[in-house]
Amino acid sequence: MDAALIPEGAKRCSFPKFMLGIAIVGAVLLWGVYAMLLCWFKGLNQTNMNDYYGFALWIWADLAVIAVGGGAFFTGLLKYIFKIDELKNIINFAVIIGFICYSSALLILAIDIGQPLRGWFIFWHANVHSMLTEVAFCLSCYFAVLTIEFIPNILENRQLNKVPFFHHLAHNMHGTMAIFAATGAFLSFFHQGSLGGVAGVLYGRPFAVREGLLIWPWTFFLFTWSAAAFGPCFTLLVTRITEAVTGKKLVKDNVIHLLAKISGWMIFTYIIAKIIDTIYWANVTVPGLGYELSHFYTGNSLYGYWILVTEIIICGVIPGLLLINKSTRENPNLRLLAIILGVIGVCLNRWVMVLQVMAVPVMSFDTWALYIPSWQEVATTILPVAYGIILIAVTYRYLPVFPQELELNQSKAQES
Amino acid sequence: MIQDKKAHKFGMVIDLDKCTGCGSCTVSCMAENNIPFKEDESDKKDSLTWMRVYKLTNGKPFPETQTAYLPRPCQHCGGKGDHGHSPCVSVCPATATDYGYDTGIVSQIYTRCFGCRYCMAACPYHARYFNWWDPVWPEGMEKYLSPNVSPRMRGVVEKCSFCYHRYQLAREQAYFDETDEIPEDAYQTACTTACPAGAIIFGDLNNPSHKIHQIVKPDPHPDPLNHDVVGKSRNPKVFRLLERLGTNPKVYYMSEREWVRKLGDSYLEGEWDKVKNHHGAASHD
Amino acid sequence: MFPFIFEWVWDIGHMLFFGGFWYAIGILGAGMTYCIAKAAYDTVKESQDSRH
Amino acid sequence: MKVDRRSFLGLGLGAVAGIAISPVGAKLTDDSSIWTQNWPWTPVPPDGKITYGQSVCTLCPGTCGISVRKIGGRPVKIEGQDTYPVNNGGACLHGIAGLQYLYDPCRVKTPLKKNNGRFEPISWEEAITLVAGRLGKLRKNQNPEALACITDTNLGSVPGLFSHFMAAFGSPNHVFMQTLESWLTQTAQTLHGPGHTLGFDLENADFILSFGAGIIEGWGSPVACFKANSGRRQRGGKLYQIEPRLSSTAAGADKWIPIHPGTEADLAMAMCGILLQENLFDPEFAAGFRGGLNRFNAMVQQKYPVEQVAAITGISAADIKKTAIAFAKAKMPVAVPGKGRGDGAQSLKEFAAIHTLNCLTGNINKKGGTFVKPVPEYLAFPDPVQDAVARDGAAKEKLAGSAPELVTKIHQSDAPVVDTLFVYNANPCYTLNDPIQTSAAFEKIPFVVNFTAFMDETAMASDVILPISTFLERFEDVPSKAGFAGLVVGLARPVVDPVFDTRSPGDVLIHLAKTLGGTMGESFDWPDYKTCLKSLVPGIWNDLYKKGYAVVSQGPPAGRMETNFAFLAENPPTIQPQGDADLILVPIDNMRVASTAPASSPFAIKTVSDRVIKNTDMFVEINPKTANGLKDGGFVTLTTPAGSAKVRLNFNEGIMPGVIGMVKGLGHRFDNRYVAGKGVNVHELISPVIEPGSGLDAAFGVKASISKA
Amino acid sequence: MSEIENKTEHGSMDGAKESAAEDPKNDTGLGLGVIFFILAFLICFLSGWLLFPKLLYSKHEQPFNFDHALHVQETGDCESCHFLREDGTFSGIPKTESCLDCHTDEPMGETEDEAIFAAEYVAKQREVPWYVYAKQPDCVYFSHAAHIKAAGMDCVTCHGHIGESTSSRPYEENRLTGYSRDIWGNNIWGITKNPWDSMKMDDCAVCHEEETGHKGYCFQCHK
Repeated sequence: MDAALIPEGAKRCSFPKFMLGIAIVGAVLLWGVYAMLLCWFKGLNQTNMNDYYGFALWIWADLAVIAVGGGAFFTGLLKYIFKIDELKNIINFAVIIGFICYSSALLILAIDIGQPLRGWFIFWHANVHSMLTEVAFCLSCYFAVLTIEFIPNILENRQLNKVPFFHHLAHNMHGTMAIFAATGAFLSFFHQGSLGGVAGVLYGRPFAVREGLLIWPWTFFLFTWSAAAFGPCFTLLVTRITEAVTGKKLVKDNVIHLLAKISGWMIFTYIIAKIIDTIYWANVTVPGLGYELSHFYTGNSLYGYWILVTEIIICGVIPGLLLINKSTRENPNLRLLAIILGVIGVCLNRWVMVLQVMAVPVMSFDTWALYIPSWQEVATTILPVAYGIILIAVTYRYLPVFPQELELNQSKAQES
Repeated sequence: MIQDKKAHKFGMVIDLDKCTGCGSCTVSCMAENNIPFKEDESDKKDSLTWMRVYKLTNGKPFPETQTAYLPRPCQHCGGKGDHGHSPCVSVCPATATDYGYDTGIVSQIYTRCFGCRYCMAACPYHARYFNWWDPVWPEGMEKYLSPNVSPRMRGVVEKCSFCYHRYQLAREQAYFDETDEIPEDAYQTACTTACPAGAIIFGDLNNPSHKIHQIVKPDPHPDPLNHDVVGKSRNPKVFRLLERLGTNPKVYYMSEREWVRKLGDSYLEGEWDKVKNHHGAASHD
Repeated sequence: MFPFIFEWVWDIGHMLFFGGFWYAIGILGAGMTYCIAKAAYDTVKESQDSRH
Repeated sequence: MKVDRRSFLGLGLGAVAGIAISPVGAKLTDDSSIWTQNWPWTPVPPDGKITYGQSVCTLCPGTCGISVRKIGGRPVKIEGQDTYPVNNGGACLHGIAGLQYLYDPCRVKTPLKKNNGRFEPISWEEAITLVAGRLGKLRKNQNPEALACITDTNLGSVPGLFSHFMAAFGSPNHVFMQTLESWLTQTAQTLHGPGHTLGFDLENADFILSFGAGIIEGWGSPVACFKANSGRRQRGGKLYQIEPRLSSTAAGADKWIPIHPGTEADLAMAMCGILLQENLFDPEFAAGFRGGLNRFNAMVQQKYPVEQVAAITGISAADIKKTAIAFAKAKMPVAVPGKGRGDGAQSLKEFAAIHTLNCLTGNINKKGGTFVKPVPEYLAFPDPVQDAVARDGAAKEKLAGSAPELVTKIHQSDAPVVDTLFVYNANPCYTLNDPIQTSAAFEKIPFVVNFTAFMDETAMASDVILPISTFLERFEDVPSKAGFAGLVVGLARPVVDPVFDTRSPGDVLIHLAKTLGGTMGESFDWPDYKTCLKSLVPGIWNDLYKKGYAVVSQGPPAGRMETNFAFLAENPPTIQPQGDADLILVPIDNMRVASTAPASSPFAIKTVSDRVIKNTDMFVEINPKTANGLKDGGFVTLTTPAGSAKVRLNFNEGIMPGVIGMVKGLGHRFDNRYVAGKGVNVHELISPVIEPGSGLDAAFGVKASISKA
Repeated sequence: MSEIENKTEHGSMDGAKESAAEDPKNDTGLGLGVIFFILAFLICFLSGWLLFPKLLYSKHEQPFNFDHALHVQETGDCESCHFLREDGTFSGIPKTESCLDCHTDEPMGETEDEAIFAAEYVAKQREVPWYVYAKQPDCVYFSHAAHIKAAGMDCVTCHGHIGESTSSRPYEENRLTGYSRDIWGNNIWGITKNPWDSMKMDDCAVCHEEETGHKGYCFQCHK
């Protein structure tokens, strides 16, 4: 039925089967959209946020998708600036994942603010001293970059590519992509960092506050670093899932191994920095303000030392080591374990830096603020996931996302 | 010149020994500033009260228990080094809140705020409140609303303004009388005038003739141990909340009771005994 | 965002921040303009070539 | 030429491009954001000229002067009146929230008549005719005493007009709610003879021995007490607070002495014994002791030995002695009775024993002491004109001495003892102990006429509601009361025209009397209430009208005072809490909750702690030691002989083990979603116990048990 | 060259061939498309600039005509009617009561407008619901005293020559925002020739910066 749109030579499931899948995920999407509309029309009272807990579940999701979406800029940086050419085989997919993550992030931000119609004030009346301003500017600019990076891939659709102008446009954009990628890397560095800065500059919140360099607290650099480190993990994870769902090998192992290795070293170096940061914070920053470390991890039913150990050791040091070591990296199961742990680790880090910050009491007579999200929040947080699945399904079906797909599957067909 | 020649620094000192926790300040504030109310206000984390009264306890068992009340308006922080970079002001992405260098008051534009709530996250005092709901009054009750304070719409953050509209009115009077002086009693916040126990004193910390200046005796020099902290009180009974974070609030508290003063900040074990009698004090003058 | 807006101040912070911003916007804008123009040129050229 | 896809594409692109380079996009983006700044459903208060109106708050017996800020004639804010001699600036939260009462959704907006259990609006003419018809029949049947009347107090011209009405009508059955003032009057009458009441010069006293009086929790005239308390700290005066719970007063006191609830009288008796034994009483003042001081002394030494009282009260004998001696040796000591706000259920024995301490020190009618002063008599009511029916009726025996006694009588008797009941400014179906029984008693009364501004529990149990104006809409003289040292009469004045179709209660009574005609009309020969008031206060009207208040007496009353020990020497029995459970439930007075009529405002309810009310659940305070494995915040069933309620526990180290504290003034059952339906009315768990000596309800608490719900 | 690019190169050849084959039909379609494009562009462009501003504002006539020039002539100045109160607040539009200080002749009705005033407002004891051209939104705090007394400004500086008008022009209100068109929108280009052409925050800021050296803090002009 839609055969004319499918990349030449590629095998895809039947159209009804495809539509059935889309419909199922679409239902989830609609549920999310309904919740989103509730939040827009009735206001944020639809959530369980409160004056103590002004940031909530979806802000965590926002930070997490941006972190894992960091694979796009980092892979782009490696491919176009550092000219690691093997990565061309995964760059399209990394860009699509990044596009999904960033468009979701912007959508979440649009839902999150109390006055969506005034959202543009953040640009118009910008306060350049606010980390959030930096986030908003760089985030939207970088989203533009991702769109630019995504366009050639769309134009490579069999039908679109027949239009000469589109064909030439795609070609020319490929040619200039290094400039866009460089700009994207520049923007990403700042917005990933400023997201870290968002928490780090809160000097009224001893749990979040960090010292730093010039106007940027250390979390600024840690966030950029961690996004670069764990972003590729997420790209690899989604690639693995896509391979599992489609039942095809889509990217050659050498590419996977290369990206995993780079990710591993990034994680490893990041986690050393994170450990130093944590030790300094726990032994110098916090006691200087009159708090003991135990203040932040005891006296409540959720946040214990476990979260610190899980984030840093289990989901930081372990995946780092697994990916650095050649034998474990090239073992598919251990590699999968490592990238899953890595993705959990970075998401957990974002959780800690947003939600635990809100939960910790600061005044001596305050109490822990724990928080259970409402269904509207859960639905709007799942919305991007459903949207991402649909977009991946559609792009995979109609666009030549994986350059090695034909080759890998032809040979497989020949072998069998 | 339209601007006042000398910068004010309006502040407040609250005598926690006089405070009875009666709630007059809270209600006076709500009535003065058109603060709405809902059917259920028992979720205190979702209840708009610019002036909130916290209950403190010394944590000891019966019959050694002691309690006190601590009213908490917006602290109108001067920020690190008292340069005006209050925790909330510096983070607002849309410049919807700023620091008035002429008054020391953290001011804001509700109609500019687009509700990102970053300022609420930044404020360790929970002094900022979000309008989760449309403000709705029972039919006819909106007739008592004051035109001097604009009712806020759903989706924006609000907080105590030190009754800035009263300052505006006092200034109008001064303009009319063609004088530069605003007498101490011409500008007082609604909570101050309401307090039946006389526990709240409001005035200009920069003006040595004002009562607050005489009680607080603010140290004009930075704390030698922490240069971010400016304006520490030289009165050993006076303290500020979370002083060590460097937020430099303009709301001071006063108590004879040591355990109350200790609750003003966090201290490591044994630290309090070293600092309790060491008050920014002796360092200068 | 623009110099005619209330909040704009000609200080180092604004110059760095918006300098970076307009620089990025400039590159993206110029890059895209180039690509589109070049694509249009190529298309026209190609169709002319094919006719000849 | 064929219109195809590309034509439409051209059309669309053209439209988009055309709009894009027109101002539409930018303008709409801007305008839509401005729209969010001016949402039509967010009110915009109109501006105008700022003026101030002065009045007196009548929400509680505190009688504070208030200043009402108006903008364009619209009242927008109530504040304390700086020059008013009771509060001298400052106001309590209830007064400041006064405008919420003006526009309360529960205001009765027009006269109402109950028809088959539902209220229908009627006109004022219909309402007056209806009530007059009923009353006319009573008089025609020579049965005027079947009209009874409950008012909050007996002070002031409006309760006075009700008394006047009752007298002219021919009924002796005008009874009052239990206020601090009524207990103080009873006490003064018992110890010093009729026509007296007590005032406390807390402003100057240097040692306040409070037997649970919530000096900073609404006792007496709250703002005056707050000020006195603040002043005390500056003067270096001492406050010893004796009560089972660390109230705010106790927390701010120099010493908190926890005591077993209900044993305050025993403690006071023991302290009297110590003072007498140690010869620490004032010999000069003792010259005026009558009625058996020796008998009293012998009785207390025998019945209230310190060791025994120490066991009863839970206070060590040493502490009792030390406190008594410190009290007696102070220069200006004052012992203050009246637990909590001092209203509701108290005990005459307790009041008398505590006041005897004052008498023994001799710090009576001196600066910084207790004032035994005449009951305010500034009103010059003419004698009512009575016909034969009225004379006969008025001479009949009074059914009851107080509102709770009347209600208990009605409840207990099968025959209808009261045919018609007037209720003014009181909510007995909520504030009396066992309000369910009170409502049942009201059901038995064929015709209840309620003069009220609000549709409260009692209004709902009434047959005709005559909506009255609030203190912001009408004139009324407001005498200071409730232990206030001097006598200041204030004038409540209309600061705004009545918001609804309401009238001044005085006007309604005059209208009603005139409709009844005959001697009733003659007794109420005033054109309106304002004229009536002016004629009742000839001496002070000018002050009232010009200044807004008149200071009738200030400083200590003159003259020697005799003290009669006859009542206490008999050692009247102490009322014991009913029931036989292990724990004892006591009501707590919380400043932020109004416990009588009218109910709290939405603002006041908003300030109530989430450890008192959460959602609609009521918390009770309990010492963790008493909890017996139950959890903080957990639900329990609280059971007393009067009933049971599902409540949540609030662990409080500041309450004596074995005691359960429940805040008074919640659990309203009328239709106001901001105020009512929250928590439990503690009175529903306590049954009234009429104290033989006073005729008042003395059930201060009740035995209770808790079990996991 | 990468595999992708190879492939796209290849693909483009197909495309070029196909489009060439459809040439004749394409041309008419494209021609019509261009015409439609131009047509739609012009309509939308012109309505955006000309029609849209008209649609955006609703016009209201004042309750009756008010002759400022005549009143100024009679009273001599603006302050007789628009004065500062003793407390420094600004009285704004006079209340009916103030009008009756001068309009004492009985019966009133020398002019048609006075007759309306007498019959509709004086007799019924109502205030005239004037539309205020210079009405600022509720969030704005404006001190006339600061500008008149402290800065010594006159009325004309901001309000223009309204005192010379003999008739009340219709009040125009933005349907979406409720703003008076005088606050912002008299010129869709945003060009202002006179101070009274626009009274948005930026307009205030220009003068404030010149006169006081600072644009001001939020609460200086907001409430």
